Amino acid sequence: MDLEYFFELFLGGLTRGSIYALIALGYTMVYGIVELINFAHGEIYMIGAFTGLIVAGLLTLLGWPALAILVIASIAAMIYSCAYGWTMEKIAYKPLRKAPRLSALISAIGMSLFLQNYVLLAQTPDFLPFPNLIPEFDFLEPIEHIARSSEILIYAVTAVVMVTLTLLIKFTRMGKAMRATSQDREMAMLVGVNVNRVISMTFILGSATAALGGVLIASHIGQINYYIGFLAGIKAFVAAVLGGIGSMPGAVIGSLVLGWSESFFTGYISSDYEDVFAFLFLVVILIFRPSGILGRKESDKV
Amino acid sequence: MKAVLTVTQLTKTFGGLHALDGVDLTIGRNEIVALIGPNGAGKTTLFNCLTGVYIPTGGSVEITSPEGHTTRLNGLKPDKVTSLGMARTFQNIRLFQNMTVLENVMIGRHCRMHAGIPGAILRNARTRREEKAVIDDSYRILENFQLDRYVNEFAKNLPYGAQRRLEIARAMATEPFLLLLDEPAAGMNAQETKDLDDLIVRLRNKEEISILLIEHDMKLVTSLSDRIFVVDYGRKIAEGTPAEVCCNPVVIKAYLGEEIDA
Amino acid sequence: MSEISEHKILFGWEEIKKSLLTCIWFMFLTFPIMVIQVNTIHRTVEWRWERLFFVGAGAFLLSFLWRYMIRRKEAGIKREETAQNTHQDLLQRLLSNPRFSRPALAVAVLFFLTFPLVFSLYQIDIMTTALIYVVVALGLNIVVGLAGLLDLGYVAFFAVGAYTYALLNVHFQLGFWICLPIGGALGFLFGVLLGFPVLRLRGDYLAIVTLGFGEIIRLVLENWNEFSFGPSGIANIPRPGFMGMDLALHQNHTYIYYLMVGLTVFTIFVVRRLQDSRIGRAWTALREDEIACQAMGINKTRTKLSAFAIGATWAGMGGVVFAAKTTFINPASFTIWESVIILCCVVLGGMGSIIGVVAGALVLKLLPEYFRAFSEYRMLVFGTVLVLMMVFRPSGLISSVRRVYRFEGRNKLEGQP
Amino acid sequence: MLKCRSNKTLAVMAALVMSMVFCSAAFAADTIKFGVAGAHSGDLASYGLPSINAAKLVAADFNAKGGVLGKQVELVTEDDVCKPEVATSTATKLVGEDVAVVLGHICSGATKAALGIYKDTNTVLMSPSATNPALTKSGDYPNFFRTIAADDAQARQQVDFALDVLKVKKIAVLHDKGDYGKGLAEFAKGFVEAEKRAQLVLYEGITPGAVDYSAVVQKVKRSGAEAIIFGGYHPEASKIVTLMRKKKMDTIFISDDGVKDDTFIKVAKKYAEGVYATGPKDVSKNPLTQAYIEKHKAEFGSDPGAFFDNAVSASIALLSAIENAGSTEYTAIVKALQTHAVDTPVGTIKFDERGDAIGVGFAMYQVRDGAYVEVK
Repeated sequence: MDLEYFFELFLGGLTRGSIYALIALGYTMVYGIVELINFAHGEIYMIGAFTGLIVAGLLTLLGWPALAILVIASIAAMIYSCAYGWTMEKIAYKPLRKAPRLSALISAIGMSLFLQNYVLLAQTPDFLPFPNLIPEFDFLEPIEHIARSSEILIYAVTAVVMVTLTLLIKFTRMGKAMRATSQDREMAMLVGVNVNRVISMTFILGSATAALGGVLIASHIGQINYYIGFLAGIKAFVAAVLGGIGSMPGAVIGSLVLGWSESFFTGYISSDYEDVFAFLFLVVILIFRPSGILGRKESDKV
Repeated sequence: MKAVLTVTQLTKTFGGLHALDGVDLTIGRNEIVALIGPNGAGKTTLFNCLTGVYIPTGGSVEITSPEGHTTRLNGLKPDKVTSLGMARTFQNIRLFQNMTVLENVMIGRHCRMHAGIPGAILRNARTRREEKAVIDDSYRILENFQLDRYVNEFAKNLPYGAQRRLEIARAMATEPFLLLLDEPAAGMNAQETKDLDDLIVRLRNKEEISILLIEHDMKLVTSLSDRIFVVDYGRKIAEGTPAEVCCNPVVIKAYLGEEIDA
Repeated sequence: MSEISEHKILFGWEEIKKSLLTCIWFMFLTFPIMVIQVNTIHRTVEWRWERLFFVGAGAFLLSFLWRYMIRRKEAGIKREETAQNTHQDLLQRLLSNPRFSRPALAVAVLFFLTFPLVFSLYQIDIMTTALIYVVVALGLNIVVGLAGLLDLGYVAFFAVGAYTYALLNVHFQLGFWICLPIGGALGFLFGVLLGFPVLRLRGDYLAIVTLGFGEIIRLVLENWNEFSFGPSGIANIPRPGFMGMDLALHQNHTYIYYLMVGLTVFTIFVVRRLQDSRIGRAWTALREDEIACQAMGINKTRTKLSAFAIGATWAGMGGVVFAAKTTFINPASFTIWESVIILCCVVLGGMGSIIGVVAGALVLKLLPEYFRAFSEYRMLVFGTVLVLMMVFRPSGLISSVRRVYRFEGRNKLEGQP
Repeated sequence: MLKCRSNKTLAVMAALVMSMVFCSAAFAADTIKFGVAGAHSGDLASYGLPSINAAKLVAADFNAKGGVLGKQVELVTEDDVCKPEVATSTATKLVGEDVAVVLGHICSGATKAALGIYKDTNTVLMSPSATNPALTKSGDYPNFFRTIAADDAQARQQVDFALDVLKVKKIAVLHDKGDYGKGLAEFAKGFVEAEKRAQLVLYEGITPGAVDYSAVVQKVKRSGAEAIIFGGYHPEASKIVTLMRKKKMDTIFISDDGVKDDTFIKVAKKYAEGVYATGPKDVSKNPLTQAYIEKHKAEFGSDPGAFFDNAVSASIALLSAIENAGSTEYTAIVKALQTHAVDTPVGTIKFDERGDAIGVGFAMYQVRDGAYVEVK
């Protein structure tokens, strides 16, 4: 019984962690290249979910099959989130490239507030049910009480996204340009990297990841409103910092560690102080490893 | 000659890399010593170990004040080191860019002041006196460094040479008996270098301090220094007067093929 | 010269083409969310095409303005690069000119002194709230503006102050005047406590950890019913009495108002003195360059802690007045958005500039009240303003000016702010 | 007038502003001002906006009949976004405009903050939705009334239902850590412990908005609870219920007013079946209720929102009280509210001395075939 309980908490933590990771990946990528806490990243996730909801809602009314809707809604959500991410970068961040970090952060907070209220006013402040687009596969029936198909899909997508992004950054031309930009923007510019394009690309990739997460997670949870992005965004950010912000595997590890610690804390102690524990955990980790679990050690150049 | 700085068997490793490997170094009262070596030889690392930015892995660093107090510096924080009487400048200029020139120097006086928070709020007679004295002293220092016409200018708006001088002025404001200069002439033209030369000599003569400098400009080094230390791969490879060091075959070998800004 | 010619062709064909593109892009961008409303509950779809037209027209016109502003800004940066410390914009010049600033100050003093005699209860009430934010924002200004430590959990200290008064009053019937210094002291203590673990962290890591601390305090207040009465909060907190008298509503509001004016003046007085002192310079130096700062003999730990703690003190005192004025507090008043709003007061007003922060807090707290009719759009506008402000005027409404010293010959010196 | 001499411009300015502030009041002195306060914007607007509509409809009816005390009723609406600190400003603004009575506020916290000001100015306040028991039970607010029953009554109903009807032996109490949810849960916990007929096996708060509740659900499973009493709103409730049913747990789910909302059924779909929730007594058979719902549809083209019936009732009760009292004087209104029963959508009500409407209470509902049905 107790081992089973442990295992169930473990799986719950894995779900939580994977959800955080899908959002944290984009967070950490943008940070790694632009060194900006993109506070509005959660909002991009939310916009992705909303676009997915609208598309899925339309197609459901037309009576399409769930799997087709899932694919089309995800693609639409990714396109729109990318467009939002790109536009956001052009308006709110690009003019601030040379400004102090704090200015960019405030601009990001402003963007986050704007997007939240834009959706609140244009759509609704209430929770909307999200159609369940992830089919319950028959072959998963026997283990359904342990892990549902939507959970398994989230695990799989998280893993695939992480591997893809890591490979993309390691081996493609664009990835090399990204790494160069993150190391030294001026230098990258000198050797002919189009930094503006690299940064735009970073935002587009990060937004696409967030949108994919948005549709999957919303479909798993079953409801969305304009505020989901902020709450999830904060947790994802904590996870990214925990793992060492700027590092892709770090984001996933940080998310999983956060997910598990919350799950076990809730399971064995109390969910009353679940978030308190999450934040304390972050503080303790950062005190002993000031740049997170997998973060590069930053030392001052003197 | 009495030593003000004694470094024995100083070692610093980063992971497996020996940035400093058993360096010995002494500087006497009122002496100018130059530290030279190829790029990446460990010169700045040595500075950082001396001033507390890095904690040395092994060996010891001791300074002796003019009053004769000897203090072991290993593991002390940079601010403590400065208040004990060793000040430094930086290779890449680190001024307080958005503060005025005068304020930069006033910051240097920080560790010689005593006003605390209550003093700042109540602004009692003692604090006022201290504040007035600091402004006064700082202005005088600026005059000495011919920076007085920039008093209220932002540090970032100063010409390059003046920024270098301001860094030295700021360091001098901490009232050191030992001054560490990290490539003070880097990026300067011939005239500016000449002025710097005069300035350093004047500092030594007037303020009676010892100076340790890292420099690539061999002309400046040979004209200024009493002794030269040469380091390479974290080790001292030669030591002596400028004339001795210049003809030392080991030194020539270390520099061979190296591009230096001499 | 090219700038001028560019200005001339602001309405040329190229520009119109650009704006058309922007217009089409935004119509595409906002299409699903603005136009389609799918109601998944009633399974209906509503198409709101008219909105697309507004978005298009708005984007078309605003894109001209945007490009014009960006160009002006870039020209401005070029000018600034060659500018001197003495270069100031019109507002700063006016403020530093005694012929303007003295009468302006006199008018301001008179305005604030006669305010309750002239205006209604409601006006007094919102002005008092605004003044509380002025004090708190000035405190945060020490941390963020002067010492450059980004604190996203500042509201925690505000909560500490508010709960100090509320709890001490509930349990020990302590009065407002005793609690005010206790609130400040506890704020200071919490500043030190929370400051210690985060000293090693810098920049963004500091931001997220302070955010975490802010949330921790709020969550503890929410969960620990036995201590804080939980989410339902504490009601019936007494307003401050005047020499033991119970005052009527209007008198009481007037009284709190004057009390707040006094506290504000006191805060400005103290912050000004701190800023121009040894410790104030050390804070600024720490913001500019930590390494160089230490090399100048400044104790990083102590300096950072003092900034944290002194900043928190004002939040603590502000919190006490807040509790006394609202007469009811619950943890929901101390969310991260409150921290963000206080931070915005500082940044929008002008980091490091006292008069800027005062202006920022007044504007941010008063304008929403005067635009109650548009309250739906309040946060939308707020977000937009934040972005625009950062893009076009990152130094805030009134940017800080370094103290200028005049030396007339040797030893004859006179400091002038 | 010392200040005028010393600065002319200021005096002129002040005069201008003063005239702006007071002119609106001066023009409309012969109407009865009916204040409506609550969350009219932001995320909680959906709870506050129906009360404005309700007040509009009721005021229009009274005005059509010739007004109250021969004067026309004029609405003064002010937003408090459900924040205590804004609510005090809202209250001072309404008080400054000389409102006779106020309908509001919507959230308990904001109501508590604002009440101090209404109390000092002898203004009667009636809330359609603030359910915190202390508002009436503490006796601190003689000027406060409400047309909704307090949380403790709701918790009582839930616990009695679980013990007497369902006869469960192990109960878990969960809440969303919020003002409303935790308040309810505290009462439920207290009642369960006092009754001693069932064991309280788990008492926990969940984090609203969290992405996943499986850990809590596992904990409920392990605790062996036969029933969950949940205090909170429908978004969290539907997540928990869905998760439990998918994990093949058949634990009985009993919740509150915040869950007795059609959205809950629409979101949780088939998993909502069998869920119990307390809610205001069913008044849909009352002709007055039906009449006002029809009026709302005709006037605003949509179904009325949350607390609409309660808001209509409160508006009727307040305006009738002024009429019955024959003046807008505070003690007269209070007396009228306590002595004269009036017909409202929530029944024929008058108020007890603490301010609760007599006869307004809760009933238990269950989701059956996709709709809430009252459990007899």
